[in-house]
Parts: sequence; C-alpha cells; structure tokens
Amino acid sequence: MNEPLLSVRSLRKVFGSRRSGDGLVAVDDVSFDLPQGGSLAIVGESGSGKTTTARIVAGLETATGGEILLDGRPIAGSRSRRGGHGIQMVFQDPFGSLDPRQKVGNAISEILAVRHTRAERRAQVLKLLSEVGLDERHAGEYPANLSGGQRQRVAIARALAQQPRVLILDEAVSALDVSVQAQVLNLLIDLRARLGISYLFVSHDLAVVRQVSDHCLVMQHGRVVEHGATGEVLDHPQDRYTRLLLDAVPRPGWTPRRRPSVSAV
Amino acid sequence: MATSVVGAVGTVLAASFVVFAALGFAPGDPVAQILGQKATEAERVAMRAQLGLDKPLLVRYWDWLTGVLHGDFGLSLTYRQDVTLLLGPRVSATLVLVAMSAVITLVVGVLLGTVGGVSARWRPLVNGLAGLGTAVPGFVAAVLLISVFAVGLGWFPTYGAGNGFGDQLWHLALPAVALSMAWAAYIAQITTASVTEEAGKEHVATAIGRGLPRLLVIRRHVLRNAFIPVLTVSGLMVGGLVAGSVVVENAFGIDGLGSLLVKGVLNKDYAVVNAVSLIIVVVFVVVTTVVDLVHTALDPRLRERT
Amino acid sequence: MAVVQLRLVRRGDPMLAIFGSLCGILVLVAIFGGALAPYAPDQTDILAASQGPSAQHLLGTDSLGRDILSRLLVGARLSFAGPALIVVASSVLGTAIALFSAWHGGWVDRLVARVLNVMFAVPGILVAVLAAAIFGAGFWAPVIALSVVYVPYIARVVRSAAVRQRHLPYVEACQLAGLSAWHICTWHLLRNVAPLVVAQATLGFGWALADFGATSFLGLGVQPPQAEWGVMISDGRSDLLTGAVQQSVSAGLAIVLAVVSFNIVGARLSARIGADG
Amino acid sequence: MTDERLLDIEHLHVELPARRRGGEPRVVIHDVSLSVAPGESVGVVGESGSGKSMTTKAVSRLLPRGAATTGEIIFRGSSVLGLSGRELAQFRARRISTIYQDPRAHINPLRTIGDFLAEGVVASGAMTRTAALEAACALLRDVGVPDAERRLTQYPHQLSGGLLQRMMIVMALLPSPDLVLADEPTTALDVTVQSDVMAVLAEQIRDRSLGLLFITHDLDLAAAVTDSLAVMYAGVIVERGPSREVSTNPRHPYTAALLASRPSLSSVTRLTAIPGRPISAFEAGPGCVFAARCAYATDRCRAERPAPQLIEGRSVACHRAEELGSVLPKVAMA
Amino acid sequence: NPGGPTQQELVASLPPAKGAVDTVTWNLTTGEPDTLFPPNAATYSGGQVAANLCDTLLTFDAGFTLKPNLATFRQADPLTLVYTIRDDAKFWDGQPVTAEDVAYSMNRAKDPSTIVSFAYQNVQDITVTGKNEVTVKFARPDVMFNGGMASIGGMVLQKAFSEKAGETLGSSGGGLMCSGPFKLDSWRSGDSITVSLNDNYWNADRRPFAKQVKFTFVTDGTALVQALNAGEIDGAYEIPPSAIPALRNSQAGKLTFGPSMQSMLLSVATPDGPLSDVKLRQSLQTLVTRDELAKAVYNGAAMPVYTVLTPATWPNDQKTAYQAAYDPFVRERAYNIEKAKKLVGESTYQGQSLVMAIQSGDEAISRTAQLIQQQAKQVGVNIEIKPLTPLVFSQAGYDANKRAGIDLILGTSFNSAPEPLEPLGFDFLPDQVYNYTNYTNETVTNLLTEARQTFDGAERAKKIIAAQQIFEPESALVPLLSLHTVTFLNNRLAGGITSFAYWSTPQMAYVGSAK
Ligand SMILES: Nc1ncnc2c1ncn2[C@@H]1O[C@H](COP(=O)(O)OP(=O)(O)OP(=O)(O)O)[C@@H](O)[C@H]1O
Ligand SMILES: Nc1ncnc2c1ncn2[C@@H]1O[C@H](COP(=O)(O)OP(=O)(O)OP(=O)(O)O)[C@@H](O)[C@H]1O
Ligand SMILES: [Mg+2]
Ligand SMILES: [Mg+2]
Ligand code: NI
Repeated sequence: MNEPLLSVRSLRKVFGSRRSGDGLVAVDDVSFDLPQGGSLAIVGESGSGKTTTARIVAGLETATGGEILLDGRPIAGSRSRRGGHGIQMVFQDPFGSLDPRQKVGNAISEILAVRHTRAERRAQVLKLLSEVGLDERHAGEYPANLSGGQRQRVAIARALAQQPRVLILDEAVSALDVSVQAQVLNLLIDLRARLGISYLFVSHDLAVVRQVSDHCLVMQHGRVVEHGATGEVLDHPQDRYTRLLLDAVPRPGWTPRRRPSVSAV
Repeated sequence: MATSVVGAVGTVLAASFVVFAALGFAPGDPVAQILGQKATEAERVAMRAQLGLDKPLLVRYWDWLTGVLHGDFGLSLTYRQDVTLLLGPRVSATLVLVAMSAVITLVVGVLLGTVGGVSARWRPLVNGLAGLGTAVPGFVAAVLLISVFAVGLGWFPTYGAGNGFGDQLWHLALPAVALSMAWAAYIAQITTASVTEEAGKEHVATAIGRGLPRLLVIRRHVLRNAFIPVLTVSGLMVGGLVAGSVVVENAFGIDGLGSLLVKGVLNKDYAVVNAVSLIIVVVFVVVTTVVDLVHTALDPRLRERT
Repeated sequence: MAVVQLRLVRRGDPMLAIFGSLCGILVLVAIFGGALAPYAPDQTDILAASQGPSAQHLLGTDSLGRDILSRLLVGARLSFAGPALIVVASSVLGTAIALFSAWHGGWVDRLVARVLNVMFAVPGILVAVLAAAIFGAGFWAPVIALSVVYVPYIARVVRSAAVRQRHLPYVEACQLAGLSAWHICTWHLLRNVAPLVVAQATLGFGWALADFGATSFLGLGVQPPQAEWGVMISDGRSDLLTGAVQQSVSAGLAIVLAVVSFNIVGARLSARIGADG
Repeated sequence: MTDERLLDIEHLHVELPARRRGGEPRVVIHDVSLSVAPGESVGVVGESGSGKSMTTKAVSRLLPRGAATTGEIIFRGSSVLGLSGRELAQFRARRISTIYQDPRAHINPLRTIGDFLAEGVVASGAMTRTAALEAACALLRDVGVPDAERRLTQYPHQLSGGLLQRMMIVMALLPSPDLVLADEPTTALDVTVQSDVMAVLAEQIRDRSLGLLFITHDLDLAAAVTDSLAVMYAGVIVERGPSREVSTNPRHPYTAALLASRPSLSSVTRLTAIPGRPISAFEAGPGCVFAARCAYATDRCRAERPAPQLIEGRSVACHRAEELGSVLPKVAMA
Repeated sequence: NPGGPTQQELVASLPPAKGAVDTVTWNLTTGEPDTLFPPNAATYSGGQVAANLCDTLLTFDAGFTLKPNLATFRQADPLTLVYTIRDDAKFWDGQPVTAEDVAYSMNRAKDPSTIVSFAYQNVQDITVTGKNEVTVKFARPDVMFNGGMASIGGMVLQKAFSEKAGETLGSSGGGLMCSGPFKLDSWRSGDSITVSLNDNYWNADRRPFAKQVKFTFVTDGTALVQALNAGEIDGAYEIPPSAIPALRNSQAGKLTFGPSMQSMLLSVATPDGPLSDVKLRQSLQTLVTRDELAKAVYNGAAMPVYTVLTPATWPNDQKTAYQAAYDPFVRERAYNIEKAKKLVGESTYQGQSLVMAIQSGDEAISRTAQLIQQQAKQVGVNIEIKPLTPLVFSQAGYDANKRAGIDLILGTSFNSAPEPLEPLGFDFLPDQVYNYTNYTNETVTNLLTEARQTFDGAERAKKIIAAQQIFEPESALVPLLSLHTVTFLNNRLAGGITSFAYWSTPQMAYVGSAK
C-alpha cells in the first residue's frame, strides 16, 4: 500500500479546565490512516468522541496532543483552515448547514468566487448541482424550500466545490428518512467511485457504515477499541464492545436484550 | 457563588469609576458654587487645593474609595456637610417609592400576566392593556394622574414624601402608580409570553396527558417554570424603577435620591453624585445577584455549575 | 430592511398592518409636519395666550399664544429625530459589538459580557444627566447618552442570536471554504440577525421616544422654544391647575400613541422572526 | 369479539387549522383505522410527517387547539371523543399512558424524579404519596435501576437519556393502565441503550399483558417487538397485518420500498432508493398517497384513492395489491 | 390693570396678626437651602430661614429704612464705624451676646471664602474696643457697609458654639447658635426645617406669634399650588409666575404682590461681536414689549423698567430726583418696532445669529427668552437661545472664557438694599467682573467713586444721576423688568412682610392667627 493521504497519530483532546488538567478526555490516543480514495468509518456510541475527532481533522477544533499528516506532512495544528488543504466537511444537521437567508446557488458560487471568475462560476454551480442530482431550479431556492435530503445534497455540492481530497461526513445521513437516506448514500458511493475522493465517515449506524466504508474504527470513551476492514469487523468482531454494538442492532428475527446492569450515571 | 460576588464587586467598581471619571469631564467649576461669583482667582485656586480637586483623577478615586470603605462618603461641596446626612431621609423616600412601585409592578404585572397566559379568552384583553401600559412613560402617567386624581378629584396630595409610614404610603401612592405603570405592563407582557410558552412545552403536555387536574398542572408545571424569566426581568425592573424614580420624583416634587442626583450633577457635587450612583449601582447589582441566586435555587440545572 | 418589513406586512397580520401604517403616518407627520401646521410653531401671540380650543386654534394655544396643534405637528420631527438617531446609533454599535463578541467567543466574549453588565448597572438617567452636564442641555445630550444606554439592550439580544448562528454548521462550512471572518460576519451572521435588529430597533424606538421625551421633560434635553412633545408636556404642566389641560394631555397622548404603535410593530416583528426560526 | 378489543380507531381523520388566516385547513391524518387487543402490541411505522404522533395524540385527545377530528376512537367499548372533562381526566390518569421520544423535553426539569413519578397517581387519588414512591421504587428495581431511592431525589438533568427513558416507562406503568402508547421511545438513544430500554419495555408490557401502541420509523425494530404492524404514509395506513408477515412479505409497494431502502448490516448491496421525499397528508393528491413515488403507479392510482382491502389477513390500501403480491420483493430472514 | 399692580399698588406688609398660632408651614419655593451658615446663606431660601434664626446688627423696616437692631452704630469718622451691642440680648442657650461674639461673627463673614465677604472688601479690621463695643476700621470709606450689616453679612453667631461646630456649622448636621426670634429645632435634609419660638427673645416688637414654623422645600409649581390650596402649606414667598393664575382665585388664601429689588435684564456678554455696535444695542432696548412680558410671562408679578437703576433701588428720600431722570428713558425705550427696525438698519448687523445664554430649568426666564427671540425676529435680529446648567451659567457670570461664543446673557439680579451704587459699581466701573463689555468712561468712574464716598443723600443722587445720563444711552445692559415679591398666605393667618425686605428680616415673627 502506498503512502496514506491522511494520517492521524495519537490524537488527544481534553475539554474544559486546561490548567488543572481535570477536563473531560473526549479523544484519547486515536491513530488511523486514510489512503487516497479510501473510505474510513468511525463508529461508536454517543459521546465516544467521533465528532470531536472529525472536527480536529477538519481544523475546527484544536487537538490537545498528537499530529495530523497530509501527504506525509504535518499540517498546522491550530485553527488554520484546512479547506485549503483539501479537507472539507458535511454536517449532520441538514437544517443548520446552510445559511437560511442565502439562495443555494449563491452559497456555492460564493465559495467558487475565491478561485473562479464570475462567468465560470455559474456554469460551475450548475455542474456541481447536477453532480449531486439537483438542477438549475434548485439553485434559485432558499434552503427552507428544500427537503432535508436536498439540503444535504447541496451541502455535499458545496463541499465538492472546493475540490476536496478528503471529505469528512459527520453523521451526514443520520437525520434523513430511510427512503431519502438511501438516495444520499447511493450518491456518496457514486461520487467516491467517480471522483476518487477519500471519505472519513462518522456514523453510529453500523449498517450504513457497511455500505460506504472500506475500513472502520470502533470508538468507545474516546479510545479506539477495534480497527480493521469494515466487513471483517462487522462479521467477526473481536472486541467485546463491538459485539455488544452489533447485537443491539435491530434486524429481522432480533429481540431486544437487557444489559446485565445499568451503569450508574 | 464566589465568582458571582467577585463579578458583582467588579461591576460596582467599574461602574462607579466610570461615573467618577465622567463627572470630571463636565464643564463648570464646583468651586464657583462654594465661593459664589465674587471670589478672586487666588481664592478659587486655594479652595480647589483644599478640596483636593487639583489631584489626578485616579488618586481622587482611590481616596474616595478608601473613604467609602470606612463609611465616609465625603463632604458635599454644595451643602458643606457629610453626604451621609444628606442621603438618610432621601434614601428612605426613594426606597419606599421604589419598593411600593416594585410591589405594585409585581403584583399587578404577574397577576395580569398569569391570567393572560393561562386563559386564551382573556389574553387579547391582557395583551391590549399591557401594550397600552408599556407605552405610557412615567412622566406622562404622572401628568395624567395629577390632573385626574390630585387636581380633579383631590384624593391625593401632590407633593412631598410624607412623614411616618402611613402618611408616606398616602403621599407616594400616585408617584408609585405613575412609576410602575409601564413596568407592570411590561411584566404582564413577559409573564403572559412566558406562561404561554411554558404551557406549550412538552412536559406540560405530558402532565396533561397523565390526567393531572388542570389547576395542578398550571401551578406546578406552568407557573413555577414560567416565573424564571419573569424573575430575570424583575431584576432589570428594579434598575428601571430606580432610574424612573428620578423623573417621577421630579414630576411630583419629591425630594429623593433622584432629585439629589440631578442637582448634584448640575452642581458638580462630586461626593453627592458618587454616593448616589454608588447606591443605585449597588442596589442594581445586589438585586441582580439576588435574582441570580433565587434563579439558581429555583432551577436545579444551575445549582451544580457554581 | 424596509423590504423585509413590507414582506412581513403583506403576509397578512391585521394588527401589524394597522399599527405599521400608523407608524408610517407618524413618520410622515414627522417629516412633513411643518407643511401641515396651520401656524408657525413658534409664532407667539400674547393677546391670544392660553386659549381653549376654537375654530382658529383647534387645540387652543399655550401660555405664549402659540398654536398647540402646530407645535404638536412640528414637534413630531424632533420627537422622532432624537429616538431615530438613538436607535440607529445604538443598533449599529450594539450589533457590531455583538457580532464581534459572538465571532471571537472565549475571553473576548466574556469580557464583552462583563462590560455590558457594567453598562446595565449604570442607570440611563444618570448617563443622561451627565451628558447634559458635559455637552450642555439640548438635543444632542440625550441622543448621545441614550445611544450609549441602549447599546447593551441591543447587544445582548443580538449577541445571543449571533452566538446561536455562530454555532450553526453553515458558519463552520464557510470557514472551511476559506471565506474570511469579515465576509462571514457581514454576509452571513449580519444578514441573519438583521431582521432581529430591525425588530429590536423598532421596539427600542418606542422606548427611546419615551426616554427622550423624559429628558426633555426634565429640562435636560430639547429646550424650549423648540417644539417637542416632552417639552410641551412640561410647558403645559403649570396650566393643568387652571384646567387648561390640552397642551400636556395632547402631547402625552401623542407620545403614548407613537410608543404603542412602534411597540406593537416591534413585538409583532420579533414574534414573526421567532416563528420563522 | 368487539368486547375483547382494548382500542379501536375507526376512520380517523384529523384536520389542523390553517397556519394563517384564510388558508386551507391542513389534513394530517386522512383515514386511519387501527385496533389493539388487550395484551397485544401494535406497531405503527412510517417516515417523518406521516402522522404517527398525531394518531397517538388523537387517542389521548391531546391534539393541538383547533384540531377537527372525525371518525371514532373506541376504548373498551366507549367513545373517547365523547368523554366529558372529568371522564377524560380519569381516562388519561388510569386507562392509558404515553411514553415520548424525548424524555428530557417531556419531564419538568425543575422537579425531582420522585415528584414526577408519583404525581400522577397521587393526583388521581389512586395512591398516597408514600405508597406511590414505594411503588415507584419497586418498579425502578424491576426495570433494572439500582439505587432507586437516590434516583427519586435527583433531577432530570442528572440522569442519562437511557435512564430517563426508564423513568418514563416507570411513570407510564405506575397507574397500571390498560394501554401504553409509546411514541418513538428509543429514537434518541444509542443502539445499545435502545436494545436495553426496549427489552425493559417489552418485558413489562408482556408481564402485565397490557396493550401497546408502538410508534417508530424503524421497521426492523417494530417487527421485532410487536405482534401486528401498521405502515403509515402521509396520514394513511397503507398496510396492516401481522408483524412478521408485513416485514418479510410486503403487499404494499411502499412497505416493500421502505424495506429495500434499508441498508443491510450483513452485506453490501446497492440500495433501492425511493425517488422524491416523504410527504404529509395535506400534500397528497386525490389518488393514492404514494402514487407520486411509486414505481408501480398507474393512472388509476394517481386519480383515485384506494380503500383498504383485506388480503391474506392483511389490510392493504393499494389498487394493485392483488397483482403485485408476487412482484414485490420479499425479505429473507437473517 | 390686567397686568398686575403698579409700583404704587404694591403692598409691603399685611395688616398685623391678631393672635398666637401653633404651627405655620411655610414653603421655601426655591428649594432646600444649601446651608444656614449666614455668610454663605446668600440664596433665597438660606437667607430667609437664617433671618428668623440670627439677629443682624442693624435692620430695615418694611419701607427699607435702616434701624438699629442688635447694635446701634456711630460713624466716628469716614473710616471708623463703632457698634454698641445691646446688653439684654441672649443666645438661645441663655448666654449673653457679647462684643466678642459680634467681632468673631464679623471676622468669619469677612473671610474671603464666604459669599458675603464682598461686603467687607473695604474693611481693614474689626476689633473689640469695649465691653459692648466693636469697632470697624475701613481702608476706604464705604457707605454701603451698614446696609450689608442688615442682612446675612451682619448676623451674629455664638463664638463658642461656632468654633465647636467647625466645618459643619449651619449644615443640617451642625446647627447654629444665634439670638434670633426662632430657635433651630431640626433640619431633615430633603424634607423640612423646623424652628420654634425663642422664649427669651429680647425684642418685644418681633416676638413671634407662631410657636413653631416648619419650612418645606416644594419647588414644583403644580405641587405647590396643590399644597397651598389644600392648606397643607400655609404660605410661601417667591410664588412662581406660572402658579399665579391658579392661585389668584384660591379659596384657601390670598396672593399679595410686594415691592422687590429684583430685576431681570439682558446683558451684552462680550466686548466684541455684532453687539459692539451701539445702534444694535439701542434697538434691543425698544424691540421688547416689556408690558406684554410682565403680563404674559409674569402674570402681573413684574413691572417694566427702562434703566439699570430700577425704581425699587431708589432710596426713599431721593425718589423725585431719580424719577425725573428716569422718565425720558421710559419714553425713549418704549416698545417701538419701527424705531427698532430703523436702528438695526443703521447698524452694521448682518443677520448673524446672536447667542443668548439663559440658565436652564427656570420656566419664566425660558419663556421670556422665547418672547424676546420672537420679537427680535420681527425686526430682523436672529437670536439663538442657549440654556446653560446653573453651574456653568453662574461661572459664565464671572469668567470671560466661559462666555466665549455668547453674545447675550438673560438673567436676574437682586439688590440687598435700596442702594443704587451696588449694581452700578459692578457694571460700569473698569475691571469689574460684571463689566462684560469693558465699559470705561473716566467721568463715570469718577462720579461713581465720589458717590460712594459721599454721605449726603441728595449730593450722591446728583452724582449718580449725572453718571446715568452718560452710561445709559450707550449701555450694554437692557433692563427689562422689575420683579415683585409674590406672597401667598392662608386665610387663617395674618401679618407678615410682603416686600423683598422679608429676606433680611425675621419675617416669620410677624405671621400669626387672623383671629
Ligand atoms: N465543545 C465541547 N466542550 C466540552 N465538551 C465537549 C465539547 N464537544 C464535545 N464535548 C464532549 O466530548 C465528548 C465526545 O463528544 P463527541 O461529540 O465527539 O461525541 P460523538 O461520538 O460525536 O457523539 P454523538 O454520537 O452524540 O455525536 C462528549 O462527552 C461531549 O460531551
Ligand atoms: N403542533 C402542530 N401544529 C401543526 N402541524 C403539526 C403539528 N405537529 C405536527 N404537525 C404536522 O402534522 C403532520 C403529521 O405530524 P406527526 O408529528 O404526526 O408526524 P410523525 O409521523 O410523528 O413524524 P416524526 O417521525 O417526524 O415524528 C406533519 O405534516 C406535521 O407537519
Ligand atoms: Mg457526533
Ligand atoms: Mg412523531
Ligand atoms: Ni455560586
């Protein structure tokens, strides 16, 4: 395997009191590689540090420790915008991820303005929209007039406008209805195949993860408990926690099971 | 707890310093007030030195601050006497006025607002009344009340703060009404909005869905929760009433802190202005802090943060 | 912003329509009141002083024989100009502070919050009196003072809205897209809080009208012979005792009407913004 | 037969008043018929906006102000819609209980868990406060909450989501109701916690042989915990039948499509997405509510709304139910 | 006369009271005094209250004739005045009033930090020269000095008490020890001052009828009218003009207009600027309708005046001489719009805006200013009104820097005695603070200086009138009104001084029951 596009080494994030050091450890010693064109999923229960990891990689959060390498070179750890490095992100909430008072066409062309002339921009916007299955009509709409799935497509188009090499998807399909989720998942799968973008795919839905990722990372309490090829991990889980997770997914023939005892909270 | 006290003290210090400094910018020479117009320049310079007015601002502030901490508010330049003596009776007049207004505001505002919030039938009326009420500024209310109740009907006196408790209540009734009108209406609006919002909350739907009696739901789940924002606004209200009292005192010829403050500023009577603003700021800060504490006591979610 | 307002009016809210047009009429009176006034506002006629309403003087005359109706109409200009300036100045300043504070977050935000707290603690009237002492009583003293006093009220509301916007993912998406902080603040945050600012300012206009009138009433603001409603109330106070209430009462009612209209419009606009999400 | 029924919803139709003056009233439930027998668990599955929550609200008569309801809701033989104020309170206090999706929003944050649990039974006069708290403690232990006494003195914000949902369950069971309405009780929870909470709920319902109306958007989950299943789309129940049947052998194109768009945990397959987006009842045209997205729709489907018809023990609202029976893909059991 | 009483109709005092009364509530309309320490009690309120508490060395009667009081005086020579203190006077605490106390009090007043110290400006020293004798030595002869001893400048305090009280003497916390008809009981700051009858008062003529007097501090006209009409307050001096219409027909009591030495005038504030043009100044003299002003703004509580020396300041025995010199000015300066227009036309005035400063917060002054502004506009003179806070306004009174940008000052002034030299000395002698236009005229200077040293009344009048003929035509002062003292007294009471002499006499001693 050639050199990974993105490597994360011993990432650590502590929230809260920096001086006394009694803050909350959200991410603890997380390392992984993301090859060019690959797709890596991070799964785990709520609060396990998935989002935090993704945000650090995107540069929206500062790591307390560890390093992130792009093409083998460390990128500045602080709040410098990683957009320029080819890392883009799609967020979970389809309602919050677009400016409610900006037409979606403008939202995309605004970003293109950095690199393109006005004339190029319009064509480019339409091209990007058609890439995600939308058309000119949608460009003139306000987000409020689009459905959740359409908004999420716009968010993807906007991320694509930057010609990213890594696309971080933080629960990008979790808020969608099943019928729409399937559309967006298909879109993502197609886009990766077509454009060769790498995905860092954050989700708590193991079935979804199975469809879109090559490798996956299981996190619990900020730590990586299992790491491997997705099929392998899901079919032959090694870690106790991964098994617990898998057992809890409803499917035909499944019955809910009570955990031996509820940990005191 | 500790942080809120530190914050309160910081606020008091900062606000009092701002006032202290701003007063220095006002034109006019306080010495003129003391010496009259016929004194010579040399006498004025000497008097200024005697009063310490030639010292730098920070030194003067420090002197004043240490004085205040020892209970000494300094000497009034115009009255040539301890500010403490000047404050005594005026504080009580203004305090009674503000307290009466606060009681009227809270009782009327909360009652009206609760009715408006709980009953959809009465809500338009309450909203209308409250909308009208908030639009009647204290000085307009004062003029209207005087012309109707004092001049027209002769039911109330129009001047002074009165002596003794009962007399004071009687004298301050109209001013208190004038002062509280807009605020009572405002509190009624806030209460209505808050009660309406709280009544629409899901936990209230749960309570109703459990078949709890309506009154119980209103009392336990709607009102108690709805009073938290009302409480916060009440903190601001006390500040507003104290500020509004200046205007109302003027309109009703009451010699209170407000008129003392206005006179003090116009005469550059440093000690008086600083003392009065300190009192006002402290009242405001204490009330906000108390409101915060009550808020914390009412809302368990806040309890652990401190 | 006017467009926003128009669009809201068109969406069919009779209260908003009625009081919105009332506000419009009042503003027109403020601008063109001079042309409508039957007399010059400061034209004295000692022989016709303190008269009751008559055909010549619909609202009677004041103690210097000036036509009260004319003064009321002309007085609208100063009565509105002051609050308008106050609202514009405090909104601009308050919004700028709010956006700055919300954008930076962290200690900057905490510091701003503290400073605003201190500003809340200094009573407005004290600032007004100080301003009158520093700048001299007149039109500008209360305008300057109240502009400062209103800043925390605007800033607090706008800040919390801006913070809410700030944490929406679209802002982070913009950051990731390499857009500058200035661009994001002006093109996205500002645009999204703008309706709130308009609503807040409209509400604030009502309050400012009352407070501005109060400073004139106290003799710290607009000075006679300028026609202004607060001044008129104060002027007419001594006539109350002889039963000549029309000056104070008509000016008082004018203030109440204006404040009611702007308050209702402001509240409706805020409510709509709340409903819009 | 009817006497055996716990709850019968017949041709329920709900209209909400228009958002703005002069607007059209909005239909949110078009035609829903459902029944729950004592001890039976009935699932209602559908995407967002299909009217699931509205159905539960209609049962406990908690619809938004101004809602117009037609049809019938019969509880143990008497009409719920006809209950007087006092009877309604008794009905809500003793006969039915509801568990909501977001326990944090549905519990008063200012009151202790103990207050929350005991309040209902104390107010309806069923128990004294002490007795209620004791009963709550016992129930808490049954649902696997250790340290029950301490929990009673805690406030909602001190508890995790899963724990809070158990409190909801205890609250719902405390007055010993006949019917429990559960509106997406686990949607906000992690899968592991969901499995746990579901297990608790299912066990309690079974032990007490209560009726359960279980609302969810997760077909697999519903199929796993219920006896019969209703699939809802745009205010209409498109298919109703025994859970196992419906989830493995769909007779309505929508049910089938829903199943096909579910990603599988065990294999990577190209998902068959349904084009378009889910709609609400008031957006539907005159024909079949699903017609616009249906791969099998005919002109008739678009013009005429199909009435539910009984096929193989299932009620299916589709003109082409008969002919499609063999066409629609079946789902293999894992 | 719809405008109010003429000079002749003014009432200086009311018929005497008939009997004792328990409490009189009297309002101080200008508000709470700053201090009662006599040398600084130069305000309307402070002086009025102090006059009831502290005896002056000399006194005026209601007609402003100088009389002995606590002392008699002897002009030993032009530079020496000898006061002999009566031996039966006692302080409130029973201690006798001694020459020591008198000399101490006078020296306190002479201290340059006091407001009355100007009255002592020609005094060299003050010494005790006998058991009951105090001698005042002058550096220059000063005919005005004795007049000053009849008001706050000549009030006697007890030395022992005053030294003990120190800084707080005369404040609400410090109190006073004097020998006047009333004792100071209490001063509740912000509420009232209460004084009570001094049982041991030496002067039987001034033995008070009231056991107790309570001074209130209502400044608001509306509130005052209410209180007076309701009988909550028995009386007040200085009733504001705006309250007059409402009190004129009061059922509760009566309004009285009395003579006063207060006047309102418009002064040119700067030696340069458009108003350095004499023609423009003269136009100001005739463009104001003084009669209308007196009527409309002052509701009859004022009377037009046409020269700086107002009739009220003319000494009683020289009235005819002054009147003769006054009349031509009345004719010349009567309201005449055509004449004013012509004068403006002849001047160099180009329509610049003239800034007129007034003290903010005084309603009558504000209205006067508005009226003047309107009338000036009719002859093409643009006046802009600039209200100043009291502090700035009074500073502008003596500090030329603070008058920058101001062309005119509209204000009031009052004389403490009917002494023409008092205002003239301030206004027309070189290097005087109130001589804003730097008016210098050697003849005028000489005449006035001589007059000050001339003890013969007729001679002095001649010199003053001669000076007036010179300065008045080009004067930078526009006299407008002589203001009356307006008094309200409840019908249950009688007696009392209703002229401005109330300010320097124990006026409350005369108020008693009407029955
Ligand atoms: N800004 C923050 N300040 C403090 N703590 C935070 C912050 N953001 C996240 N955390 C905490 O860090 C931990 C990890 O959070 P994170 O959002 O990464 O979890 P997650 O795996 O994405 O969970 P979810 O599935 O709920 O999205 C949580 O306990 C969370 O409360
Ligand atoms: N309080 C309300 N006022 C007006 N319309 C409402 C209200 N609540 C829901 N609706 C509308 O009623 C329709 C059905 O809503 P309902 O909440 O029953 O859907 P649901 O199936 O529960 O969806 P979800 O899965 O999102 O909970 C939707 O179109 C929704 O927009
Ligand atoms: Mg997350
Ligand atoms: Mg729902
Ligand atoms: Ni604390």
